[in-house]
Amino acid sequence: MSAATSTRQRLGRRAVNTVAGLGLLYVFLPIIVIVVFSFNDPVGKFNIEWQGFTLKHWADPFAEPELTRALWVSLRIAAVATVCATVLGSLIAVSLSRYDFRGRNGVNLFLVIPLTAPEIVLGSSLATLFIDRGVDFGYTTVIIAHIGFQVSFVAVTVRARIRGFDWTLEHAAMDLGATPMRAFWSITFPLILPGIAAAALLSFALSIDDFIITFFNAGSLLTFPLQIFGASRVKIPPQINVLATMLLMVSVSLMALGAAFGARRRKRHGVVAG
Amino acid sequence: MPTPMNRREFLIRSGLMGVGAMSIPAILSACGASDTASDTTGGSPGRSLYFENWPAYIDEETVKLFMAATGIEMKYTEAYNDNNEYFAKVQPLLAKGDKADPDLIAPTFWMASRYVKLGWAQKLPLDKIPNAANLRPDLKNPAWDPNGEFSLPWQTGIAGIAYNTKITGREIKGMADLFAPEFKGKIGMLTEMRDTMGLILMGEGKNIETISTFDEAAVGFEKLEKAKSDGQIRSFTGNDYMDDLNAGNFAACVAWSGDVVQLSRDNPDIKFVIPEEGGTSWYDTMIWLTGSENSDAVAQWINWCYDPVNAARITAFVAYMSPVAGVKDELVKLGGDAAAIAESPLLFPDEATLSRLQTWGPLSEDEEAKFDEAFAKITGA
Amino acid sequence: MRLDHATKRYGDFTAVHEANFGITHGEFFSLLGPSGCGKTTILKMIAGFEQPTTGRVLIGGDDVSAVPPHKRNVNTVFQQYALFPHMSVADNVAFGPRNHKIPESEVATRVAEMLSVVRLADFAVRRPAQLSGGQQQRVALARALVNYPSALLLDEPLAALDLKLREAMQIELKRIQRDVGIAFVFVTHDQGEALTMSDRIAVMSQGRVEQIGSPTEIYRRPATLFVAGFIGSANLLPGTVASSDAVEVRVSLAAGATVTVPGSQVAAGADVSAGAKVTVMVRPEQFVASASPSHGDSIKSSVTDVVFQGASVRLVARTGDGAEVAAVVAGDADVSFLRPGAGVHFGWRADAPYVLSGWPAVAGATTTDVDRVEAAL
Amino acid sequence: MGAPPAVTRKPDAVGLGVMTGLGVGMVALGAGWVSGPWAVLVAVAMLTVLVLLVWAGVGGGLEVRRAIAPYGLLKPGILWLSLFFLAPLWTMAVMSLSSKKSRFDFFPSFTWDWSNYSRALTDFAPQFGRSFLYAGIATVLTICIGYPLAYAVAFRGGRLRNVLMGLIVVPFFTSYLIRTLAWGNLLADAGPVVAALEAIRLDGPLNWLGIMDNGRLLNTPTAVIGGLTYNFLPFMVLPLYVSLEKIDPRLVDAAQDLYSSAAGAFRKVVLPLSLPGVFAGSLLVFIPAAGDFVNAQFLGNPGTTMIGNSIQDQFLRQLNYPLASAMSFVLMIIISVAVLLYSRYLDTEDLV
Repeated sequence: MSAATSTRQRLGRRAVNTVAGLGLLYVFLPIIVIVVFSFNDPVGKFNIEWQGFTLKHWADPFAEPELTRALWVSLRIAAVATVCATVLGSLIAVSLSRYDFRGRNGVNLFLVIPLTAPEIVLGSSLATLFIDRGVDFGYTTVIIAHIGFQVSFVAVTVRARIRGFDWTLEHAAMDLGATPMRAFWSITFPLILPGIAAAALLSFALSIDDFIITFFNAGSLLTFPLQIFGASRVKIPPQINVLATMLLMVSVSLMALGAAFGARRRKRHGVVAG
Repeated sequence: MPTPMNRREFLIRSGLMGVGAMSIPAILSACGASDTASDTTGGSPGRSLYFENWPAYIDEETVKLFMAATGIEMKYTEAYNDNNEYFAKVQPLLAKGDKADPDLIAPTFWMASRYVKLGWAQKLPLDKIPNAANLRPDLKNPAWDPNGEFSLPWQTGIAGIAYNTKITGREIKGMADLFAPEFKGKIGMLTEMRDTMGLILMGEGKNIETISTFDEAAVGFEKLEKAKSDGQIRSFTGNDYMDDLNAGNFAACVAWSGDVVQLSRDNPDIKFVIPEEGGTSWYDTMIWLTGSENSDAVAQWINWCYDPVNAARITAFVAYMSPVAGVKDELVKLGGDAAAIAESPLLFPDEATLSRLQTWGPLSEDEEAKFDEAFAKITGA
Repeated sequence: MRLDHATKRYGDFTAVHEANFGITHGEFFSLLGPSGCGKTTILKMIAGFEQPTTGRVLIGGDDVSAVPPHKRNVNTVFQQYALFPHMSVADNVAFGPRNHKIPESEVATRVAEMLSVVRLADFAVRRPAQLSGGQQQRVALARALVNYPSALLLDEPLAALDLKLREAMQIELKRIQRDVGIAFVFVTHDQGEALTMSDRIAVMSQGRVEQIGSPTEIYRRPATLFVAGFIGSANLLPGTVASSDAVEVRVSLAAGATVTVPGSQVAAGADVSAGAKVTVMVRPEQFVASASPSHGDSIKSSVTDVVFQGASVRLVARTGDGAEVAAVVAGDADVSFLRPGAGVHFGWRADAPYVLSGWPAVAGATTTDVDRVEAAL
Repeated sequence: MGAPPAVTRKPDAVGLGVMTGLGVGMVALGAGWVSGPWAVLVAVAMLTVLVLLVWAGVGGGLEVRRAIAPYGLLKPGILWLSLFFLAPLWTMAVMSLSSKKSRFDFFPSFTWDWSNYSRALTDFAPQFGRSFLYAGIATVLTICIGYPLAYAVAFRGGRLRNVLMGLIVVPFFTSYLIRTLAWGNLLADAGPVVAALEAIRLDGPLNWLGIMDNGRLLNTPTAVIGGLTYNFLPFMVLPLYVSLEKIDPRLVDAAQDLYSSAAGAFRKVVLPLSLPGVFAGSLLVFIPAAGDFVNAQFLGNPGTTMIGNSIQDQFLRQLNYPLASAMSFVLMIIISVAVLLYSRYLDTEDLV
């Protein structure tokens, strides 16, 4: 290789890295703002201009009762919806990846359509149904709406994760005297669990953060994003930044935990089923 | 390859799923109603109260003092952000004849008149509200509630122009300044149609108290449309104009008096002015929604708020005009900042100022629809 | 254990057609055939993963056709072993006994015992991924055998191993089978493996069992052209029966010679009436090569290739009708006259040729690896 | 043994039929095709079918049970989607052809009122246009930003790949609205971005290019597109990373060994192999971006409203359900057609 090309290559490599570094900065810019302003000591209603450093919002992150209540609402909705959607979605994923049956492609398509419909369409159509059927908006409708978009998401994610799962393991278990139930719970389930857990975590995050679909189906119920939306028109307490930063830290540690667990698992099992 | 299941397992699986699936519609229709209701305050009727109000529209003390004084369990939330949006939230329930979550809400007068017209408001238990007599005489018996039995105002205010002297570098006097080319892209308008259009129309020399058809107002809409397409207007906002004003994104905007009084306490650069051409006056008013049975609590609450002492405490915080007579004296008694407020011409305008204010007259359903539609088209939504 | 006219159909496709045979206790029985011939389906019917569409599966005289796998007293060693990756070796082996609710103390004894049988006592706490292929294979064996099954089903268990290991494991498997004394049903597409280990072999093709017999039987007296070609290497020379009687059959070969075959060397049921299309099979090691026509029958051809293989020399030649034939001669024989292009005459002992019905798709030598077949016999 | 046999079994047809039937029944109940006693009848019929299915599963042999099993697992999820995805679409279609008797008629009646569609397509043509334009530009921008990111992580990340990928994704675990609001703060007239651009004297050229408007960024199309780009970036980076990570780096070596330049190796080897990721990412960015209204609301001006703002306004403020439904429907149809055309290039399984 000539010196010229190697220099050019090095330059090219550096260019890619620089662009990627700038990309990373871009990704983090607003996050830095959010975190920094959680330490701001604003005068008056708005947490926009930097006024001075304080830890007081961190000392009392739940000082805004409406915000805290909305966060609880969101957490509860996300928990219930995620559990339901994970069960429904995982069953679909298992069925799709384990069996070959008539209509499989149809089901695949059916699963993808909700993912390719814009949220506003999902939200408004579901709201139309509820209004048309005279169902009152509230917890139930929001949970139903969330399960709706989560099911497809979980099914597709889990299906991707268990693609290539060795279903002979279940045969082996039954061959060794395990009932189909036991074969599933003692062999298949622990092995596909990481995939399911990852999908569940992601769909939990989707649910907590969902705004558009929830906006149409919440009625007077206020979830965390809806509360923020309301607050954005009046006053944004620094606690929003604190809670957002806390959510961020929780998800980061969950991810780190997941990564560490995954690494240990890979080391111990070699074969990764999930 | 497929794996067989045993019979028991098959039974359990199919059965559960079948039953589960079948019962969804039942659950769907059954729990909808009960579930939202569970979110409201419990307790026996009459001893609990749910008031949904605009944000930052009360001091924190009043609700606590009220609960302590009466033993009524009160839920006070601030999710009333926008008249139209809130109407959309409760209408599916009220249109069906069901009860909405709150007992009391505080819509702006024109929206309150819609609730009354639709039959979604109950007559207030005025016999149990002796303090109703403290209502400012100029607010008594509005055209849409001639007997004053459906509504008692919460606060009243003025829509005018707020500006940030740091950006404008000069004083703003009237509506013409909002359309000045030097502020291109730095002007805010309110999504509240009556305030934005009211000021513009008054700027065009119209009397909004007498406007009853869209055609009479068309000139104002043209003016707004032109300003929008010229890029003069930066955005249409709700209460969040304060945010933009404070941050310097707006040089000037249509604004509500109380907000600006509050805001200028923290940021002296922010000023409020009633345009030379005149400003609009408006009021938000408490109405009691149908289906609510807490008549006692509603009466006690309104009575509490119409006590000048309590009203003065609220005024000291929100800085709007109180509908309650005698508040000025109570403010003076409170001393300090409150006493200073008592001197503010925005809270206690003199006759000359009052004469420059106009309030929108009633619009028929069809005409109102035309106004709303034209306005929505301009705001771009 | 018996398959009683068991047929398995998937839609229009018949995977197994009327399988009808028994396997006796303590026997090493192989199902041999190319992939897709239905041998694995037979194994699955015995294990219980598939149900025969018609016919029955009998174990110990009972009809178990509809009994699910976890209630059958047979165990399987899967192709890729199917070891549970999240369990230790010991837990893998203990999985079966635990399912049968055997007391934990006895499970421990049994597992230890079985691990020592497969010489993996030191690896009990490891995970399958930490073992080599051969070790994994032995875990799979132990995991199946620890249940004391009445028969062990092995689905191509050696396919994943490299050649050296495979040969070692063949011996190991045979040893274990002798030790435990139960029937092994062994599925393979590798004829060398089948010939090495089996007591009996069922050769299958396209869902049908072509022949069942001992390794020598199916090598020496294949029932069909398929078996002849599939097992070992053979020179399949198409011809027409010139005449036949009780003593011998005379066949005129397409390659241009007439062969006399003793009546005892005719496949059972083959049509040898005059004019019938038949194939004469001669194994490469049965050819005797010489520079000039010897006494007795022989075919003339010209040498195309001479491959020295140490113990033997492999000779490839082309006959007059263009068919390629192969011969194997001893490595120390004088082969100096065999130069590519030289003429050569292949003769044989009178009882060597063997007559089968029909004509092969391709005349001449089948391309199976000769040495391994020889070693097996 | 791993791969399912490529043959179909007869009882499949029964399972498929039963499931389709139940799904249709669900939609019927949900969308209100049937009501009153008929609804009860449909429910009873569905229940009967389920009982029969269970009975067949118990009575039938291994084969029947096995053929039914996959549908058994699918049933709950599919029924859920039938009820809460298909039925709403149907209701919305009906609503979009309904009309209101008066302004406050909250239960519009079905009248084949196509005027909703003509209004949606004429009055809101600019919003539709902007939605697709902004979403399109945002998609291209996410590729421009996301590709180098995913590439750097996949090929230069080494053992830190997962950590780096986590770093890229983590910011998106904070609330969508808060992130968008934070962009509002960053882009404000007196904010750091404008100040920085002015400091390096880029504001002039950017004004000239129309990227900045009179020295402003906030409340311009640039801010809206920037917000869309930012918020949907992970949907581009993840599929891109997945497809790039699968590429064996030795292929690049091989290409260079065969006299390709580094750029040539990228263009002829890496790029084509990563195209499925680009396709999948484009869909995942374009679709939600086209329907979004948050960015236009927080970062835009009255001239940058997108169709999502209009639908939301008509539905939640003007209470014009028929018009809002017609607009939603048009949006969905346009996007579905686009997706169908686009999906010729990729397998549905590649989507996530």
